[in-house]
Amino acid sequence: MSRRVRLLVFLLSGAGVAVLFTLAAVRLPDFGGTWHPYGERTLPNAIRRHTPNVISSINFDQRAFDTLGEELILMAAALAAVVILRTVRAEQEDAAGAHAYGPAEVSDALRITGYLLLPVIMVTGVYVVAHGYISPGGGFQGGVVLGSAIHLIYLAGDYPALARIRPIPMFESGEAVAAGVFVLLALAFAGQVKAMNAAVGLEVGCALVLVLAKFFEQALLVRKDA
Amino acid sequence: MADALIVAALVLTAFMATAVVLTRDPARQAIVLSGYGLALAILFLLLQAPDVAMSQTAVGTVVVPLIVILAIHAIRRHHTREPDRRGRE
Amino acid sequence: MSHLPYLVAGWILLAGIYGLVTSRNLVHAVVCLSVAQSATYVLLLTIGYRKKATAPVFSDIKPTRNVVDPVVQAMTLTDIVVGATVTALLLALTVQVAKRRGTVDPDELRSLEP
Amino acid sequence: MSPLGVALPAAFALLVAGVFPCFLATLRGEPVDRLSGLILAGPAATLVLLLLAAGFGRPAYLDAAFLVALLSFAGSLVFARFLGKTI
Repeated sequence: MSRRVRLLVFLLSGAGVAVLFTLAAVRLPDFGGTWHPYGERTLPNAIRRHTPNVISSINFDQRAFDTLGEELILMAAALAAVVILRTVRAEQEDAAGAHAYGPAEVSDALRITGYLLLPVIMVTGVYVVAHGYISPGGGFQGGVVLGSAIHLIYLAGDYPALARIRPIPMFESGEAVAAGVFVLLALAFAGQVKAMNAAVGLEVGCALVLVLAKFFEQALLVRKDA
Repeated sequence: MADALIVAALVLTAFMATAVVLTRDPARQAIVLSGYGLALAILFLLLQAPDVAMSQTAVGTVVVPLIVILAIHAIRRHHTREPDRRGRE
Repeated sequence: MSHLPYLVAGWILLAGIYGLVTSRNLVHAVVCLSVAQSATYVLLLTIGYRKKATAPVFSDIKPTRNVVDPVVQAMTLTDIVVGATVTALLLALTVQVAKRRGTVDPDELRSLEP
Repeated sequence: MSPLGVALPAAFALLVAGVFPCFLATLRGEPVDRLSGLILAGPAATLVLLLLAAGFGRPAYLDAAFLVALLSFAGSLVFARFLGKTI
């Protein structure tokens, strides 16, 4: 299909989608209206049980099975990314023996700010996970913050420093344990918001570290020229 | 006032989404994408969803740009280090 | 005003798909897909919005019934995390395509032979 | 008008006159110029979120503003690290 034909097909189908979407949108209840059937059925229960963060408790109680599915998607995607990028790495290692990671040319400004920021962001991540039950935040957000905080050490220093403080097998087992714990909690003890928050935080953080580790390998592993 | 704020944030979000799509160079697009994440975070807080705003901030400002940049780096390095076997470049 | 937010979501979706269709670079295409997905966040949250209501988080206020819909917010939370992992997975595939075929232009990837 | 009543109009003004120009700066020029717009957009967005938290009378929203303040800076570090090499 040539580019012109493809664009033509898109314009036709896009116009169709636009018309149908607009027709559907004007039939929706008004923006900001008071008719929220799902919320109205959930809220009285949440208020009766003195839940501080209704969103967390919906995610881990009412929608616990959905969240379980989501966690499994997360694990599957992380696993798939690791597998896809690993074969390539094996090829590279067969082709030549010695490898090194790309040079570290970091300006002092970057280095200092990175090192100063790292502990603050780590603590913030823990805070977001731990207080997800009470205040805005929770396992997802905190897990992402924790997972990305570790990589500041690369932004501030260089790759070997990151590799030292980030033992991959530990994160692999962390991911597996967190996923297992979460499946157990979701199937048997749904509603344990605090425990599930922690499990999700661990799972998301570990999955993120694993995926990013593979991307780092792809981007920075260079063959040493003899 | 809240309505005006929501309209402004919606227009800003739509504008940035269009800008992300129309930026063709992936490295520059990653920068615009990061800005789009910020616009979404403001919109979500205006829609009274602080949890979602935090989630969008965490994902949109660090993780996705980092993955995109690393992918671009890996692809570009591959292109320059191993000239194409079929002589395409 | 009463339906503008939904139409903005539709616009973002179409803009993302337009970028996907006209893309000359797989990385660009993946980012456009993530933009198209962000339309779902906007749509879900605007549907759950309620005027003069506040967030369903009762850490600093007394529990009240006058809050926006918490169910769609929980769904959006799930959506964002899944969207990020899908982006990561697709970019991993893109890196692999670049390795195997030496190009990331979808137009040059016609045949399926390695 | 109470001090908190000013917060929402101020947030609107900052959104239109502060955040929007920063975003415009990310749309044109070399990556370095775009990055400067992004770096400036982070604090501007943080201020908008702070004003919103005040205007809505919800201290709990400050968590979101805090996260934006920290992570937008970390995000611009990501780009700064690869500046000149990849972008």
